[in-house]
Amino acid sequence: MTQATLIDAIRMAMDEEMGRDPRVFLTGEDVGRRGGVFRASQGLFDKYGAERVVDSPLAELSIIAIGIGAALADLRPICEIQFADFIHPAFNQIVNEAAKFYYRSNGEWRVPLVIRSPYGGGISGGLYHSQSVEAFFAHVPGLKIVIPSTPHDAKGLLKSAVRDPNPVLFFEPKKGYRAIKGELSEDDYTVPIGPARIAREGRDLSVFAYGMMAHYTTQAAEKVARTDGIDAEVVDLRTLLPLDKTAILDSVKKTGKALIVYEDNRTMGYGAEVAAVLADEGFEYLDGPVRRLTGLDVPAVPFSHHMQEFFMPNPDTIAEAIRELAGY
Amino acid sequence: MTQATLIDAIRMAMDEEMGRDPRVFLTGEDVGRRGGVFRASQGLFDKYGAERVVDSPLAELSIIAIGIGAALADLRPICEIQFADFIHPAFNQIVNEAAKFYYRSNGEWRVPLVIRSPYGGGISGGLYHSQSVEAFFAHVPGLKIVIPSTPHDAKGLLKSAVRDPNPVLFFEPKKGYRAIKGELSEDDYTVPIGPARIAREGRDLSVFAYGMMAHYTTQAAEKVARTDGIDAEVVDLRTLLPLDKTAILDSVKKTGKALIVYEDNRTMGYGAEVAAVLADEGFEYLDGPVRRLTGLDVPAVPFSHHMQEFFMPNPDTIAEAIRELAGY
Amino acid sequence: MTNHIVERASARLNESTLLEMFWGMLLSRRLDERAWALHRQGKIHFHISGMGHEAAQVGTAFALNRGVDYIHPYYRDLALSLAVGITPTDFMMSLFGRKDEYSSGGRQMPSHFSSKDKHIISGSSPVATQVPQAAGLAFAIQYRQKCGLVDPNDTSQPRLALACLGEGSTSQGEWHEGMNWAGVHKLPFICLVQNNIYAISVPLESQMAVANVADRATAYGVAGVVVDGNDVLAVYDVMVQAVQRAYSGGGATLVEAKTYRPVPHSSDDDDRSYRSREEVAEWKKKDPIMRFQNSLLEDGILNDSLLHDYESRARAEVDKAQADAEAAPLPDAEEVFGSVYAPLEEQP
Amino acid sequence: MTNHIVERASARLNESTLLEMFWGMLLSRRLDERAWALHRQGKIHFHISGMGHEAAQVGTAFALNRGVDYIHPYYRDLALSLAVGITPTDFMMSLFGRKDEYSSGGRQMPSHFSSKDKHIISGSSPVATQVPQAAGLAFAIQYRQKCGLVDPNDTSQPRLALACLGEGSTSQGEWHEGMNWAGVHKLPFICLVQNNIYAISVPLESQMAVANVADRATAYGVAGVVVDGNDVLAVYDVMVQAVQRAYSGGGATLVEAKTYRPVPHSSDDDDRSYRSREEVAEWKKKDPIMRFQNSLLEDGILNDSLLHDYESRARAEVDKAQADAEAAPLPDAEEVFGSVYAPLEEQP
Ligand SMILES: Cc1ncc(C[n+]2csc(CCOP(=O)(O)OP(=O)(O)O)c2C)c(N)n1
Ligand SMILES: Cc1ncc(C[n+]2csc(CCOP(=O)(O)OP(=O)(O)O)c2C)c(N)n1
Ligand SMILES: [Mg+2]
Ligand SMILES: [Mg+2]
Repeated sequence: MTQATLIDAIRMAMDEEMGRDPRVFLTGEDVGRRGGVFRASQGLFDKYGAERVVDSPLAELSIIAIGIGAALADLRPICEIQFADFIHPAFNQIVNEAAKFYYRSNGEWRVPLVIRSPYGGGISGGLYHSQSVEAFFAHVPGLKIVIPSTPHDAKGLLKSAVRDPNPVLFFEPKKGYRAIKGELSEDDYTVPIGPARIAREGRDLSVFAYGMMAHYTTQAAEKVARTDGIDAEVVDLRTLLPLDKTAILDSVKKTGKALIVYEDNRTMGYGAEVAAVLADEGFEYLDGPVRRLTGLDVPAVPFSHHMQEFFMPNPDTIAEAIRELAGY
Repeated sequence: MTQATLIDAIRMAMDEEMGRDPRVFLTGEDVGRRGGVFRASQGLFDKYGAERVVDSPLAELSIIAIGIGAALADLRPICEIQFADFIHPAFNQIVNEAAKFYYRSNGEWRVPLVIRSPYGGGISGGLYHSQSVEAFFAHVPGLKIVIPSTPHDAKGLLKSAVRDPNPVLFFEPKKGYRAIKGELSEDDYTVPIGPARIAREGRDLSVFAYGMMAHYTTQAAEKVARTDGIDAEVVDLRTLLPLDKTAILDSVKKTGKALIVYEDNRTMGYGAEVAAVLADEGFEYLDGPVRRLTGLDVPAVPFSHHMQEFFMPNPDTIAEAIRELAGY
Repeated sequence: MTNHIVERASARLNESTLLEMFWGMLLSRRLDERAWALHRQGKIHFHISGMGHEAAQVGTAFALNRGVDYIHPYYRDLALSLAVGITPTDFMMSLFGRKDEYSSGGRQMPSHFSSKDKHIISGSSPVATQVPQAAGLAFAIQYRQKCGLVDPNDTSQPRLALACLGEGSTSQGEWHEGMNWAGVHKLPFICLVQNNIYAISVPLESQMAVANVADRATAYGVAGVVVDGNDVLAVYDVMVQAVQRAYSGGGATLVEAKTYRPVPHSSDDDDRSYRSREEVAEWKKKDPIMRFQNSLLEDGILNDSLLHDYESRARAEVDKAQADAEAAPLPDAEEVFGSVYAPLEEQP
Repeated sequence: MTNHIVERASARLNESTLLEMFWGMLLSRRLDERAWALHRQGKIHFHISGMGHEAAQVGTAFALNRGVDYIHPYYRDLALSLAVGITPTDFMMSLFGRKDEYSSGGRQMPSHFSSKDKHIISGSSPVATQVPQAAGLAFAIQYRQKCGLVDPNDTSQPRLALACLGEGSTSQGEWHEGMNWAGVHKLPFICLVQNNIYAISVPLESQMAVANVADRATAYGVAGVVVDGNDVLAVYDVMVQAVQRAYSGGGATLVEAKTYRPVPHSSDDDDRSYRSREEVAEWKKKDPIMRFQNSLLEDGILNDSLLHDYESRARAEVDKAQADAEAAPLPDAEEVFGSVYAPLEEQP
């Protein structure tokens, strides 16, 4: 057990899985000598060589398609998309291909593929280095989507992703790469894909979040506990697809109120589905409206400082939303 | 006023707009001599010539990108994507480019572009000729999304789309191309993008739908009115982005109950947003859970008959869902 | 572009192999004709045809290690798929969307060939997606060899990947990116473009500004070859070279087989709006099956009675396939739910 | 690939134009250097540089009808954008993300050039998206001419579209599809590839299996030219030909300017992990500004005192631009909401 950052955990997971299984390889732009633009694969090129840490041409759809082909041939590719904003050229390969192979072949052809990509705002990246893209893919049965918010989960979930026989999108809150720190075990453990994690138990209301927002929400919940005596339960969804409905419904059954926090723009963001599930299956538990605190409905996160900060929820605005709902 | 089909209305709208404005042109696969695989542009090649009805190479991203470039240069392109299932290669151009030009240039560069595409199941098209794709794009501020369900609306909305200074996705329920008939005026009228249409007034519950499902829902509502005395209000959303929140909230304020019908797969389908809006802003009006009747959460609509039929809602299953909710 | 056939590999084919090739083409054609007939009779919803493309496909199949090398076909590849082991009954089951249909359990439209067993990759409808995926399969082959996970000479292992598509589909970015990987990594990869000069209604000159698709090979640093796609032995010859190149670490080849589609694009199409009847009639004279048949007859390898036998056998196989498929049940509605996710235990 | 310069258009350039070109390169360089300095001082978040690329860009700009022809630049095109009319203050306002910043109101990262007035199209960060869009601009030019909406010789109207990108970005399907339209429709289009042999850390040979990007022109039936991108007049010469081709209906040209990036990819990069200091030093000797400066000095067009004036003027302009930008306010947070949709009245 050591203290480590989110990106350390991701690197350790890749390293361990490459060490464990010679079929695991990494490809993407600048993943080789450069070790990735965020240094997620630092050292792996030297350790495993150019055969297994492969600098791709600058072309995302083929990064994914090569991964799909290699996965069909029973390798275990980890494909890095440098920024989630650049995953869109590969949309067809992910949605029409990776997600549908197993179904379209009636269970014959599997695509054990991991797609890793940093996402989210707050790093002065402007419109094209700040996007959240999970909502698009959460609409696609056949994919799994994982977003970790702690080093422990990041490592364990990434290792599960590599071992999963299905295509897994693994989105990493880049603002947290170095900002989020926590305990990290060097053991060969996994964290299962699927179950949400109760980040903080509480009785007054439930807050659902993931990624950087799960981190912020936990901070906000601690704060309102101290300052306002509000006891918020924080549920870190961790896996977005498939959604852990039981965890959501159980929590709201207990608290009667739900707030969903995501930094993506509001309309049709992931929280829409969480809200829809609650409005249907959780209706009888609800003592108040299902609130969403979200990024703004503008095309993307602006570069300039004030606009960027205003776009995204933060611990203060989350605390405020908790107070408002608790007082409903 | 004549009786006409949905596809007649679409053809008439394009014809009129091309006649009105020499900047309007059509491009896409097989739109020229062939008149489109569904014959939406039949006759236009002969009438307006190869300059204005342009067979594109087989490459969707460039169909859209050429449209974007031409729109930036102040032409009025109508780009046809042969089947909505094939829009995914153009995802990057639509989401990162068309949707963001106006915002990213602080209002300098506009993209007055129309993207037309047939979508939806029920025509034995299997996994790749049956998809609904509106949910992906409904998450993208900067786009407008229109889905007509009557010939009158199809013509009026398509003409509005051509005249709109923003990129408009115009999705056409292909099962209804010839199956949906109605009054069609030869006047130069438009139907505004934005407002929903009350397809049937009712007091007992509200049903929200669009496209083929709006058509089916109206049938189902008439049926339950006769057989069960249930008075359902049917709201044809018509414009998905921006969503007509007022219409939704007003209807549920009156009826207290909401059912949302869409043929796309359930999770993160468009109805999730409608449900989320109701669960928040409409919470105090709700006398029952917000139900969704939807396509199934499988990767796409299967080819073989029974599976295809089972995938999609139809007037009977909609009637059943209305009864269930009315009885809540 | 290299197009020098130094020695004709086909000259070494024995009579029985030549007849096997002929049989493969004939069977595909008769099955294909039956599909059109079934559609006219309203018995099936949809057919998309490989007619006219049989030489390109059979010539290719016979140059491969069939059932072992990976192939990622497209919807016209009926003759190719039959040559690799799909049966007429399999195909008929697809046409009728039957339960337990071999490729997808009735989920996909017909002509979306797939068999894990025979190393035929499941195809989708969006064109050209198979090209970078097949480059990925070739990458995996090379990876295993480089990393010492497999012996490069083990003939029980796939040693190349083949992707097929039409000329129109090379306009897709997918094709460019797949070809580029094949070039950069010198992958054991073959891209077979079946150039029938139309993409549905769109003629070649509206599709690209080059005379030959194979001219595009230079852009990727791979070998490019144009071949008469109606001449099965000519196709076989260039494919043998391409296969050799792949097996020996020489990299990828782009093969362009020039051919024609004598029928509409699919059962949903009517080709009269975009091409003349004269053009179609002219091309039908170049029919690859008649051509091969005549040359086999001339060479005395085939004779009328043998031909008659083949025709009867083909009819019998097609009849039986149709009867079996018609008798088979449809999938239950609930089968729609199966196989969305592979279970965790089922680690491939 | 055609690379025959029959006559050197640059031979006809007068001294004042040559000096204007030099000034454009110098100003761009000094502004660029200041940006690096500001980043080191922690005053700005991000800089991505055009250093080393000035000759390719200024040689190009001077061959165009500047401010009229459409240009769709990429992030290295500082010298190009300045030559077309962006000011040092405009650029500084971007670096500082100021209110009323010219390109995007502070929404975009710096070096995302845009000006409707000057026919500079707003660029995004995803590489190569501008290529098929610029083909669309060229398509619109041709459309207006063909449909009689504009006089093809009206020099107040755009008569070609230029797209710029790096060599790595030609791996994208976007590039393929844009080039293909340009070829099929013989569009008045120029694609300038600034080949600096790296895409961030990825060297040319991991990017493509051809020696020259311009070798790819044949795949699209367009003209392809390789030029020394560090020689501003050589670039000008090939561009004049490309422009003539476009204006006269002769179709598109792919121009590859060979150059180098002497600095890291951006202020976020550290290039020591992927290239040697010797390699960088070697290339710096070929610096396009020093090269042009020496030749102008040799030819007596430039002299030390004039050079000194230019340097002072550049410093003054850069100082003033910085001061103005630093003094300007930041956008208000609420400006985040503006211009999501163009209002209906505002029909362009
Ligand atoms: C991405 C995509 N766009 C459009 C289609 C519709 N479509 C199916 S086949 C076809 C033409 C294909 O032409 P070509 O590649 O030349 O192959 P051919 O059918 O002539 O053998 C088109 C446009 C598709 N299947 N996929
Ligand atoms: C679609 C996309 N993928 C990845 C990136 C990240 N990225 C920015 S610049 C760059 C390298 C570009 O290389 P090249 O095209 O050679 O241009 P250069 O920067 O060398 O001038 C990369 C990978 C991006 N901007 N867009
Ligand atoms: Mg074809
Ligand atoms: Mg470069």
